[in-house]
Amino acid sequence: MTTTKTVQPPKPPAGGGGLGNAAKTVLRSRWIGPVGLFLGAIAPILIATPYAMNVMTSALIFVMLAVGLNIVVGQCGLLDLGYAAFFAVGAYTSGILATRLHWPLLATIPAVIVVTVLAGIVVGGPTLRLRSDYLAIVTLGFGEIIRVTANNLSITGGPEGIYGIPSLSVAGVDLSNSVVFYYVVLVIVAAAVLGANRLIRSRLGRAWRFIREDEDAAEAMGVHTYRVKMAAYIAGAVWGGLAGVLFGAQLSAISPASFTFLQSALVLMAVVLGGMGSTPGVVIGALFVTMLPEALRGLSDYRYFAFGALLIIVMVLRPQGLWPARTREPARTARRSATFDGEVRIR
Amino acid sequence: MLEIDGIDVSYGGVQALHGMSLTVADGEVVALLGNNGAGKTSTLSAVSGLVRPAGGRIVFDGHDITRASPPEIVGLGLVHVPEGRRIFSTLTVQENLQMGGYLVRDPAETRRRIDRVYGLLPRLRERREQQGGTLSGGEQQMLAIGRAIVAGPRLLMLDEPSMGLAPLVVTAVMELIAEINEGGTSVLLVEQNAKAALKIATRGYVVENGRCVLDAPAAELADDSRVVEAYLGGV
Amino acid sequence: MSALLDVADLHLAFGGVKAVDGLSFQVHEAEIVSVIGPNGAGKTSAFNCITGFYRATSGAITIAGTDVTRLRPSAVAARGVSRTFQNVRLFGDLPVLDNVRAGTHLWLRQNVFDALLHTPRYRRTEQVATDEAHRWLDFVGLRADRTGPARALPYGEQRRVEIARALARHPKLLLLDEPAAGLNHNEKLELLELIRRIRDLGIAIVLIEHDMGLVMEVSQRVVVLNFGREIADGSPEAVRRDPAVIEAYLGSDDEPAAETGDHEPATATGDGERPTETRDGERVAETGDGEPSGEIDREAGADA
Amino acid sequence: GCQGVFGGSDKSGSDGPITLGMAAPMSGSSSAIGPYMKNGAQLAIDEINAKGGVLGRKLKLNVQDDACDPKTASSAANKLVAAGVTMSIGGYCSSATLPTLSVFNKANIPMIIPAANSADLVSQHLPNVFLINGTGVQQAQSAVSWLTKQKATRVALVDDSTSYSTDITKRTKADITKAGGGMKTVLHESVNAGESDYSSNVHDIVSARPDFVYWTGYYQEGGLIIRQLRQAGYKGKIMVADGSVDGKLISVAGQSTAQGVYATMTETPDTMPGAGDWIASYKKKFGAEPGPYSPQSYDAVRVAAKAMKDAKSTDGKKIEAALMKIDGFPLFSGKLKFTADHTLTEGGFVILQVKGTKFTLADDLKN
Amino acid sequence: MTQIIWNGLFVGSFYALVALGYSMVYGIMKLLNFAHGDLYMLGAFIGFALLTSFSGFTATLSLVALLVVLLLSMVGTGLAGVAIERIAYRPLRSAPRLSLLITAVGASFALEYGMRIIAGPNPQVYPVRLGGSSVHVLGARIGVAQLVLIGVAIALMVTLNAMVMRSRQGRAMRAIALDPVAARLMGVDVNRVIAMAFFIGSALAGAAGVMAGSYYGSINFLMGFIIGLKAFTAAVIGGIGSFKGAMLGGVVLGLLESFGTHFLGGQWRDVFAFAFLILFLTVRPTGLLGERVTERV
Ligand SMILES: Nc1ncnc2c1ncn2[C@@H]1O[C@H](COP(=O)(O)OP(=O)(O)OP(=O)(O)O)[C@@H](O)[C@H]1O
Ligand SMILES: Nc1ncnc2c1ncn2[C@@H]1O[C@H](COP(=O)(O)OP(=O)(O)OP(=O)(O)O)[C@@H](O)[C@H]1O
Ligand SMILES: CC(C)C[C@H](N)C(=O)O
Ligand SMILES: [Mg+2]
Ligand SMILES: [Mg+2]
Repeated sequence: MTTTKTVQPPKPPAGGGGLGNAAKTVLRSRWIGPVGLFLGAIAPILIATPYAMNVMTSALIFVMLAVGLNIVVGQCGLLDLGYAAFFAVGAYTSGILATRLHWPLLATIPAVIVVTVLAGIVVGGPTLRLRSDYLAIVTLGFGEIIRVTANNLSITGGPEGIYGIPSLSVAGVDLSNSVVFYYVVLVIVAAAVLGANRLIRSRLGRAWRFIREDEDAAEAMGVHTYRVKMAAYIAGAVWGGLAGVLFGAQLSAISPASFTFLQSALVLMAVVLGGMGSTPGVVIGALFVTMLPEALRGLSDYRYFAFGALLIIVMVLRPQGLWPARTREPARTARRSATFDGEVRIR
Repeated sequence: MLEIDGIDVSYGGVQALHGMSLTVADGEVVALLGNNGAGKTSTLSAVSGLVRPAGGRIVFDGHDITRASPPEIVGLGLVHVPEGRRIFSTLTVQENLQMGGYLVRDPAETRRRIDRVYGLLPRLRERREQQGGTLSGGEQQMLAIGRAIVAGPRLLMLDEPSMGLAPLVVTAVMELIAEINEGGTSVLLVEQNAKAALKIATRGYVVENGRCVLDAPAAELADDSRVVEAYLGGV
Repeated sequence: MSALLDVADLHLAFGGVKAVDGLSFQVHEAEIVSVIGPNGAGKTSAFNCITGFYRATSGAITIAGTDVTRLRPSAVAARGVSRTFQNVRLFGDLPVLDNVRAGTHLWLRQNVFDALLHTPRYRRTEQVATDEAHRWLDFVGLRADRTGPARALPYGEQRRVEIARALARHPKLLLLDEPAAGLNHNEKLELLELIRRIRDLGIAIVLIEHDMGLVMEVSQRVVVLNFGREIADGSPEAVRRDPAVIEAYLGSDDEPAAETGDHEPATATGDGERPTETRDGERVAETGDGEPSGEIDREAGADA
Repeated sequence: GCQGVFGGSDKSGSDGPITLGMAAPMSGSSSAIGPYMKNGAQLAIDEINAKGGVLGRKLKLNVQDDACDPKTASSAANKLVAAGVTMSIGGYCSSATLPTLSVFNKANIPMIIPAANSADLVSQHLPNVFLINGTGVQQAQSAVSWLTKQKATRVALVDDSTSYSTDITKRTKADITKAGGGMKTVLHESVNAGESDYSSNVHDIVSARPDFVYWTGYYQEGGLIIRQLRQAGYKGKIMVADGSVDGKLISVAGQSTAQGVYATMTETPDTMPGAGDWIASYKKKFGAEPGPYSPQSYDAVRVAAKAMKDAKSTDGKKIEAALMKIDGFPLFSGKLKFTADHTLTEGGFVILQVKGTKFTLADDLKN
Repeated sequence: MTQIIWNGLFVGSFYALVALGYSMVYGIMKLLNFAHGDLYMLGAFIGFALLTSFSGFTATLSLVALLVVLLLSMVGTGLAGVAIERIAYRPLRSAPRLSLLITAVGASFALEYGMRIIAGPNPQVYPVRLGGSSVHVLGARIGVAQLVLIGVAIALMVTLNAMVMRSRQGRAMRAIALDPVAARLMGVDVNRVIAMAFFIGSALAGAAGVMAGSYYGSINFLMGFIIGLKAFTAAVIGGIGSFKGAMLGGVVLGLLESFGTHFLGGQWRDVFAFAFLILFLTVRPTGLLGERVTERV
């Protein structure tokens, strides 16, 4: 988005580091999604304590957030420091409908989508014309505005927030058992990851990346950059909002304390640490950012110190993220069609 | 004055220079010709310290500068006008020129040199308060050269200075280079516009695949059939 | 026959600098028109006005009968205009194929549901985009790897990709800003041939170029700018002999090497007259004091 | 034991130690409190173990950081459940404690919450949730009765936007309106915790010309606000709520500035005649003064032990039943008896006042 | 009213001091240095350590001694800033910008919780308290200590501005921000200039920390978090990267908060300040004094 491009150093060849070649091919191929899902599915068989389930469920919800933010930041290149705002909007919308109007949680989802789309438009509308760092502060500001507002309104329960949110249930069957809930979340998040990935690999997704790479050139090719950015923003908002619904269902209580700037920063961290723009990357990043502090619980006082130090170490060792986006297109999508004739036509 | 002795340069996995060697003697204008990707820019970058050669040696004026940093090299009087001009886009023309004099301790001297540049390139004087990035392509090229002059080089390396210049200005720039050279500065000139380059050069090299394949006085090169065919057009 | 592109009395000022100052010219279908002129004459600025990147201070730009003067760049592109940039502006980190697929953005019909559900239409359109990318990369003769990032290509290849991207837009009018800069002799010859093939597809081309060999060889008409104003408009031969053009731009030259594609450097002009010194005082205007009045306009009609 | 894929917690066997779980803030802005709570509980456990433990088994403490953040608290609670704790004796921040309720409830683990005291904690009427800290309702009542006694007329209420703090200010405001009698709330101001400069808030307070300022946040900000109030020339009385009762309040405000400041607080060893021994043994053990909620956490352990003893079991349901039956068990805050809501019958709030470097008893509000 | 303005100005001068360093680091590396607020905290603690270890003096502590402590703390914090740059940022100089942002967050955690390990979670009380008499000007109560602090802040900022802006260093910084490679080709030792920017920026934050400690009296390991956000906001209001803008932005933010508190109440203060910021930026997208970048195509 700037005209002064600094020289990019040669990028390290993207690859899974020490992985064997066979493993690499699997990981690079279309099997990566199913393999990940399979691992997620067998996890409870290996370890099923409520604690493990809880941590993994939180991690999955965080994955959904990270995948949503990845659209905004990783794909479209818009720095958003207030992503927790959409998370909050989703969680509160469904929480309020579920507790005040006693809607089943699933029934709140359409309402959540509508509200988050609106929120995306409201936030994006006036601000998407700003350059990236100004956009960053504005999004941060919106994040704070949402949080402070939730803290001061009575409909949102003030600082106590909303509690007693019912867990997910389908046709009267309660899904609140931690393992069952985990599977439900796994399915939803897997769908969300798949959906995001499909958007990314579509015409719209390409347009997002064009904007990230060079806004002017994108405009010149006919990409209405403002609308396309807005679409990224809205997609991010919807993903964040839906993650909020799951979050409310998991914790049964939500309060402004969950939607702080730190939360936004952590989601961003997941995206960058994993590898901006890379779907498997941000999934791993999200797992890393949620699981690591849990893994470090044993260090008690040194926990967050170690967390900070590890962040620095990981970033220094892998500046492009744990699993960077590939810059090479797979042969599968680069293939010409069987009937390709090579003839040029202008319609 | 400058001696490049068998340097290798790689970017990641790609090796761009394979034992590149060349020399520039005091007072010479040496032209470096070669196809796209032959390694001309890489050679200049290695000399000015932007990339570090994996092997070989670069000696400037008796100093081994193979591992020296760009500021040290500039300090020795070896100045590089890079490919793509690299103007500081939001600094004004004047400030860009002042940056050229960064290592000149004496402000009065800097001012004098800037005045000289304005004398040589009056268009820049007209634009002295304009942001560098908003100059037209050709104006930026002039600024890039002007900026290097302010540094007071003893050896000036220019990477495709005629790119994007109007015919008249190409002439002017080439004259300017000749003029600078007459003032005692040696020049190492990378050019696609071989004809123009060979006109002012004393000697030339042809680079292919990261090494020099031909080294001759400029006049000879201009007549060499291989050069004519590849760089000057086959007629 | 009405013109495909009609630029009428275009003005663009930045503070005191009149980058474009009353420019008028027309381009007809399948015509190759070159725009030449000294550095800073306003050629690129004129392109930027036409394509919506700068908002003209005054004047009108019409494409195939519709006024595009105030449209944002994407809207101008939607009217059938495609361009390249003076400094290559590729999507550096994206695969070459994706770069060219950008050209298909405007005419590929695909919506969010197609993408989410991978409908047959999604599959079809994606294949069309890929085929189209290959088609144009073949057309421009790209030899290099198409799946790697565009940034990794040699400069000359990048220029080709940029042209392929512009062509995949299926434009009626293609604007090329110094496509030959930085190319070597052989590449220029290939470029010359490429430009002709593009014209043969029925696409009109406006070419900014300093390489007189190329310009004289390929153009049907040459428009010469100086100080933002047109000083000549005519056939290559006529323009080459025009004293005003020689004075301002070409220099009192022996003979431009027309067919080599390499411009002949002018012999040293004895009196040392350089174009920069021929500016009339009136235009040596103060700059930088005020904000540019010709606002760079990237938001025009944004929320349409 | 192997309880299959969908199995619950792996409770410690019937002869190993009984584990008590505590979720408390060890990181984040409330992280100063966690160690105090942990030490208080540890002290009680050691005392009980020295006397032979409970049901012939030793007690053990498992503390998990909840960072005062709902999500972290939820995983802390789950971690405790997974570790097989028999009872929970933690909970400092109400908003972080709320999501842990259902976690413990599902695992059939009784909770004795030593600090967190929002009424929301018990409004769901979960059978396993018990509060042994006075609630906001009780504290507000005590505050208003003291205000009345002091013949306050213009009261300014200041909170820090946290649930605990706004709960007290809101209830106090309501009670003041109810009390009437020439007393009114002239200002209800919220500040942002974690800052240093409260001069804008202070300016608003002073401009409202109150004769009594009641601060319901924590001691860090409390100390700063008291100081800045006095600097701005406020001459009236100041009272703080229990979250501010800590020696640091006095040192941050400055000893001379803090003199005479009142506090609503449950009785603690500091202020109780004859509790010096307790403080001494705490100091001996941890080499530091007890802090906020050390006594409450100490009491929580004792109540837990008592309930298990009474129930003669570590089964959650039986312990809950035993808890409801406790009557008159001595806590620092008074005799324990739970209401039907599982809160203290007697809030045990008294009024303290800063004298020298200490909070001392000013009025027990008994009459 | 004058009191409200004065309060705003006073807080604003702290914001300005911190924002200045923030903007400086941003200006040169385009890095939103989230650890910057924690350097303010670090400065406060270094000052605290110095004052308590010289506690013999504190009884008779003169303003001069306090100034010495201030300077030492500035040096200490400055060096810490340089060290952080060396360890956590320099290796990532050519990495995507956001990677740097994440290491900055990492550095912030490490500083905060490192300090918590060293100094404990409880607030510490400064051994020295500035306070004392105040004067009344136009109805506002103005502390003498406040005047002194503002004086020091202004002196520091003016010195810095002179150092950076007048000399070629300022130009070098802008050049590095625009194109580090070209800057090196001009002979700029990029590492040194960046280290200098970090030193000065961190030292200013450290100075603000010591001043806050000795004026407000209480410091804790998380005290840098909020002021870091404020400084970021202030730097943006002023036009990020612009030194004068940062100072102005700090003061403007201080005033905004002061008025916001007064008219809407403390709980809505931040909503007011941010809403204003957003509206303002939609009108002036590069802040008060930000560079109007006219982009060429
Ligand atoms: N940053 C880089 N990363 C990877 N490869 C590079 C990089 N820079 C140059 N190369 C490769 O090194 C080789 C030599 O490039 P170089 O730029 O030196 O050529 P050149 O002769 O200057 O060409 P041109 O005429 O196009 O400027 C080329 O194959 C090029 O692709
Ligand atoms: N944003 C801007 N602000 C101020 N002046 C500008 C701006 N953009 C262009 N100019 C000026 O307008 C004039 C025309 O520039 P333009 O880029 O159109 O020239 P050009 O004809 O393309 O030249 P070249 O052949 O060198 O590329 C130049 O003098 C340039 O300095
Ligand atoms: C003072 C504390 C007992 C209040 C507690 N932090 C709560 O949120 O309920
Ligand atoms: Mg080159
Ligand atoms: Mg141009």
